Amino acid sequence: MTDTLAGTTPQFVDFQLSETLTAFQAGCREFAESELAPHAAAWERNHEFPEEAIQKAARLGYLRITTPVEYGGTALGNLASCIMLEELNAACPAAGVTISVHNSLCCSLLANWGTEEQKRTYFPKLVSGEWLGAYCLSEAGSGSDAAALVCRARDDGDAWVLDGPKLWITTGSEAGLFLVFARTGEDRVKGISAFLVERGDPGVGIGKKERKLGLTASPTVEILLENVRIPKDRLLGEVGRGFNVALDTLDGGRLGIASQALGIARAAHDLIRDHLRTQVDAKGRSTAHQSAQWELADLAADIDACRLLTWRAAVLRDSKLPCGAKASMAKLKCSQLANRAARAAVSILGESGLAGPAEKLMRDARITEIYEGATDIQRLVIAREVLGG
Amino acid sequence: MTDTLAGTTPQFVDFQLSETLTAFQAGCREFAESELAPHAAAWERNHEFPEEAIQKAARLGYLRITTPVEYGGTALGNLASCIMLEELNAACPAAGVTISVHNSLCCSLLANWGTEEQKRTYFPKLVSGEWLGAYCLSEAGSGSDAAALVCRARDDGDAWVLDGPKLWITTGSEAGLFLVFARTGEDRVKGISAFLVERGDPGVGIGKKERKLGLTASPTVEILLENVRIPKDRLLGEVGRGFNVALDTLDGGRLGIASQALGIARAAHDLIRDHLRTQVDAKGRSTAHQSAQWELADLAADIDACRLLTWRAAVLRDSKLPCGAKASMAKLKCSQLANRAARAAVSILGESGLAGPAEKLMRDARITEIYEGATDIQRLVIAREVLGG
Amino acid sequence: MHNLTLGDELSMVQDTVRKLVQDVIEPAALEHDEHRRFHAGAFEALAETGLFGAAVAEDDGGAGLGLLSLVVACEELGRACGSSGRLFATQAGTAALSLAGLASAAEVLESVLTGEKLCAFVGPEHGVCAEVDGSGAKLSGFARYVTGAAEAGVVVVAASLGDGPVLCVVEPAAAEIAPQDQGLGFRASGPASVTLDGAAAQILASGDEAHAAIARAALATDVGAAALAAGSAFASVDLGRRHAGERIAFGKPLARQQAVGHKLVEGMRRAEAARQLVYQAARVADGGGDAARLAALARLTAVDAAVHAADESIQVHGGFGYTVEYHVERHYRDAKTLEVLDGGACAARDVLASSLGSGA
Amino acid sequence: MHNLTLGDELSMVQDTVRKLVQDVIEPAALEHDEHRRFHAGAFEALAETGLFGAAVAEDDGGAGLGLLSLVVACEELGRACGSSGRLFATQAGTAALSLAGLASAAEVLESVLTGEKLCAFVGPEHGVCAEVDGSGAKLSGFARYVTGAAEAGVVVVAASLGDGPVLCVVEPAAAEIAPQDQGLGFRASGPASVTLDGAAAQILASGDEAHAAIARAALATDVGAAALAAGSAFASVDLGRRHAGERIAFGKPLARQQAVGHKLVEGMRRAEAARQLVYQAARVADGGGDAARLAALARLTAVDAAVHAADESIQVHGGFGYTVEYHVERHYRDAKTLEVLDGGACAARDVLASSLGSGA
Repeated sequence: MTDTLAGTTPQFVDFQLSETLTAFQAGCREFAESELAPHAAAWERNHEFPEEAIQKAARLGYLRITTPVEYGGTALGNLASCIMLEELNAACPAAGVTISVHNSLCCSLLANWGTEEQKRTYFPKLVSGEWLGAYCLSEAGSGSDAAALVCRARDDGDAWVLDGPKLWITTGSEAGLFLVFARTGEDRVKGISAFLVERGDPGVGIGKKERKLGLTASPTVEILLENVRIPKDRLLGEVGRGFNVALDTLDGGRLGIASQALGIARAAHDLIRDHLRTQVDAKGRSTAHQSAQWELADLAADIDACRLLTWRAAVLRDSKLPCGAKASMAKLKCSQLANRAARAAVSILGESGLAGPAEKLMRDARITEIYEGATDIQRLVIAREVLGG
Repeated sequence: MTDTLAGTTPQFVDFQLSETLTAFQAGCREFAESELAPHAAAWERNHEFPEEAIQKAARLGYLRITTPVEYGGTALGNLASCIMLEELNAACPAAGVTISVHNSLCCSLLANWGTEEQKRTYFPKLVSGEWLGAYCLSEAGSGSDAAALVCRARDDGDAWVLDGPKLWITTGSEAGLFLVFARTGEDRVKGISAFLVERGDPGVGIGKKERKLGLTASPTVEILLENVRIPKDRLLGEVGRGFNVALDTLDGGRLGIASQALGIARAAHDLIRDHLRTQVDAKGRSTAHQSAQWELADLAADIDACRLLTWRAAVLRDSKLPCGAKASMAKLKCSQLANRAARAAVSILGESGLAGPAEKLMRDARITEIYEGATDIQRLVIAREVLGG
Repeated sequence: MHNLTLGDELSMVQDTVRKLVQDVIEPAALEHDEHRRFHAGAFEALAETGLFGAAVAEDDGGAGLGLLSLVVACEELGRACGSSGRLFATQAGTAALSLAGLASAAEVLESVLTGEKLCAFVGPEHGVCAEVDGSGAKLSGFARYVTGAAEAGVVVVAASLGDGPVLCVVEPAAAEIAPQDQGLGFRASGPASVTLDGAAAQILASGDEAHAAIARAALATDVGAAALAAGSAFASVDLGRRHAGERIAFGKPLARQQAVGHKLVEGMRRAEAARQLVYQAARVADGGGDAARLAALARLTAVDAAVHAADESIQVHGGFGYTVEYHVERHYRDAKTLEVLDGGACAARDVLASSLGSGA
Repeated sequence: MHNLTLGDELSMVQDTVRKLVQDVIEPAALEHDEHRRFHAGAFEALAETGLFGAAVAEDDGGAGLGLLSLVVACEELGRACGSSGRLFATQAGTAALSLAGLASAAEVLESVLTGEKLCAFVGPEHGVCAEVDGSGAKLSGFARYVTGAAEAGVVVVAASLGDGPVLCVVEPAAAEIAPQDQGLGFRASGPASVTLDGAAAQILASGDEAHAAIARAALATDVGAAALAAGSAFASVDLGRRHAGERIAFGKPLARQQAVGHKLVEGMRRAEAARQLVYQAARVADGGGDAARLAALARLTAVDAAVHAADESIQVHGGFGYTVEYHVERHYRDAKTLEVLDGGACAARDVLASSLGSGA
């Protein structure tokens, strides 16, 4: 599992995963079914972060999948990451998003933009799971329109001083390292820079915790930055390049959420399938409603189609080919599918779907159309590519 | 182009077509754009069968793609066939369905079930395009429920005598060879046998021609069989195995229509794209409605997803792996998409879409959800596979 | 059930149209559509009933039965023949109601109400421009797929003159009218493109009066289209239900397949929703209220319902549905055409979005 | 606009509920829902208004305002708080109307109309079986997610006795009632499972009388649910519109993005269609007609509208929509719950499909 899959041997030949990836997939599924699935409902009910499970995931290498081998990572690449995230999210989307953010938003940015010293400092903590990563871009006034952010970073000689709250920070209350985007100039885009902020830096605080429809075991919090004074070498990339740093996460983040959505859709499909399998007559013939069977068939087809879309974008990214619009296609279709599938599960399971795994899937699924670029943003990306504008 | 692609070297590696197939695709597109697209509207308006274009297609080898090399075919396989059919159908669905029926319903059955003598007799005529093939299964009382057919084949010593009309026969009025399914016994399924009937056999007549919503350049006719006396060696396969013969066409036929639908969807997408590209302001920025751009983005994503579904099933079939449910997924999703895309083109092109290529696409697309197994039949196949029933 | 709420006069309208549909319109609908031949017989028969004036106030020479009468008639026509229905909706709705009440339009109105002249209407969405020319105007612009234009005896045009609207009337001879006989739907309604290249026109109304006349036309157009589409949706469901009840597959009637039943129920649900919306729009308008928003919602709902119901009914029919003899393919084409005409659904949504907040 | 068709009495009902919503229900809706706490204050306040008897005939101790009054009240409640609305619809609709007119139910009815007792209703879809036991009956069966059951003072059960229906009343103590506090929606309505294991019951009606009572309950249930859902759909659109008008992204209010406007228009279109259907169902029923089909169509339409409008409103809200403070996530959960309760949408479609042909 420590060999680098990306860009060397084919990962996907004639619609079959390579043997290595097939084995990796089985391992992820086993972990998800034994360590996540049995507890996910309780974590959700108690709004409890699955810390121990995340540590177990770290020991299996799931927190180092996008990190280069020289910094302790496995560098398995994007396809492997998508495979892993589908499995984890089918069992527990809260754990899934924690790991996705850690890998695709935090570790991959450090790998791509960090200095050698920054990498030597932070990767050991990140790959081991000692520290989790968080990504602090959004603010109260800037969601889809990320460049509208107002959090300030003031150059104070030997230090940067960061000031202004960040909103909707996934894993914010549990993270050790924060990638913070702040304004170092007035230009809407070129006035943004990226910084590495530690949980222990004076002035860093945890603000309001969001009360959410779902994903309640994944804390989403406000990160308060009140005159946080950090050394100059905590700048990630160059001054004014923060927006480029942020853009660099887009494809990976979208593939992560596409895979999360795929996991949720598959879990909903499996719930429906298992429910309908119990409906048989004395001769073993299915007595399931045709309408429910048709819905199941539609979902099965869509899940396969969405998985192929997702894996295609991941393989392109592994091959260092442009994949922006294709990652958006995956995110767009998977997130819509997750919601449809989860709603269908509630409908088909009926009153027993109102209090059980189906309704949790429905609540968890809803965020996949919102974060990492809302649905209309994905459409914008795709339309631009198609229209060549 | 005479080498057999299927089952030897990989056709699809890391989401890229092999070089051979990429070149083949380009050739098909060139033919479609130069020989079909410029005439398709006129053929449609005049209800004129594109005979000359089909003959040109034959000269390029498009009528021998599923036929084994030893009988003059190119045996390029299912993936190549799907690629070809997408291109042809994007330009002219009437020509596309003619070629799809010829290859996947007629030639492939002869290859799989014919005797050596039957193959030596008919393939020379079929691969050259001298004779086109037609497939005579449906009757007035049997559509989706094919086993309900009543056309009779009576054993009359040295001959079979076929009696009873066949309905909805694609290319029926233009074909030289008919694969006819007729009843040789009372058993609903085991009482059916398959026969090779020639256009010139006494008693074979062309009945009513259907007046259709679309695909008017592809004649759909009734084939009258009135005491058609044929030699005993015209039986295809064994007596009572006719339903198995018919089932053998399912996957190939469905992939053919999936590819047809994909071609129609792509044509609709391209119409919308080209229409929106004309809508720019003085600075070259798109002024196209957001709603139209979003629709275009959704279609682009769905077309890619549907193509991957279709190609996956084709590759499985080329590898002789079971692909029934996966071919159904492709047929189900592609045919729905073709209709959605064509309707969207009419909506977005507005009043100029009411009389032009958009409205033709909408009319042509509608049949793809009906023939080669209606949408609900595809769902049935998929649901059975998922439920394991 | 619906008749509970129809009074005697509207019931008479309904009976009259039903009889006409049965005797004259439905038997010839398929043939005219297939051969893209103008359904003159339907227009003449409709003229004879006097219903072109049903919705027009008595003071203006009509029967004063309000928009509800247009809804009742159009729903029945929409069940049987979109082309005749669209011609009727244009003549008795759009044209008649835009002209009614305009002093200078009395003569044109009379020829419309009697059916002496078939009136084509070029709506404001086509952006025709007017210039003053002596006591009249010159019109310039281009409109596609104008209902009845190929057979029109008179053309009414909603144009703009500077910043303001004007309603004009043009002799067909002054315009360049090119029949569009290769179109998707309403093939028996004489659709044609209308090119106005400085065509001489009479101004019937300008300023506020034109604004009001064009608003009346828009309302009547939406209400008529919604009622036609609702009727078409019900017809598609009925055709599908009949077929599904008779056709045997896998040993039982198709109707007993749950998926088939649910398709028909969904069609009926949408059709019924559309019907209730268009009736409410007409009731509100007839009561003096502003019904533009409800009429636009009704039209969107009804057209979606009609396209959806025809699409599903084709599917229920299987291969039969793809052939002309089973009528549903015609409903499919006509319904989709109605989505595009008169500016189209997207523009309607834009207008509704800009006025969000005024409703509910 | 809609008030045009409401008379004085119904307007009073609307005003009363609006005031209550504003003063008591809406301010506490979020908190009760979030903590899954029964909204007792809402129930008591509703009881005080006397509206539990609004739809009941005067002879039976009600106000005689018909199902329209239920529609008016439920639409208002549905805008603000699904849990209170569902409690109201059960008490004033399902329970009160099933009991009204049954001689042996007078006492129970009075406790329902005054609100002295909260009434839970176990519908026929749960398949509870009755056995005669002396002058009463014993009931056996199981029902999930019964509205108000956790707080019920009385439980009315539609059961079957042999081949026929019976309507029974059970003391809560005779049943095993387990609060379901981990469910999707209506979290402040006291949902609970009800296990009847030979529970002693009083028979209120049997035979034709029970059949009629259960049909009244079903009609009221559908009409109440449809009105709640229509109200919820309008609320989701309103919340989305407000947010889109205020939230700036890419330099302009979200509302000026065409896609956002169209989402809201589509929500409004569906909500309006649902409203017209449910009003028509109530009007037909109040006029003595058979409104079961229209009510079922109204419910399907309204519930779809509510789920859709909430879903799109969440999307318009972006990340805010995923948090409880913006209310739309609650509408999303409550609306979906309404789709599943009372037998569910699939069963409703089955019933409509089997009766295709009786309508239209």
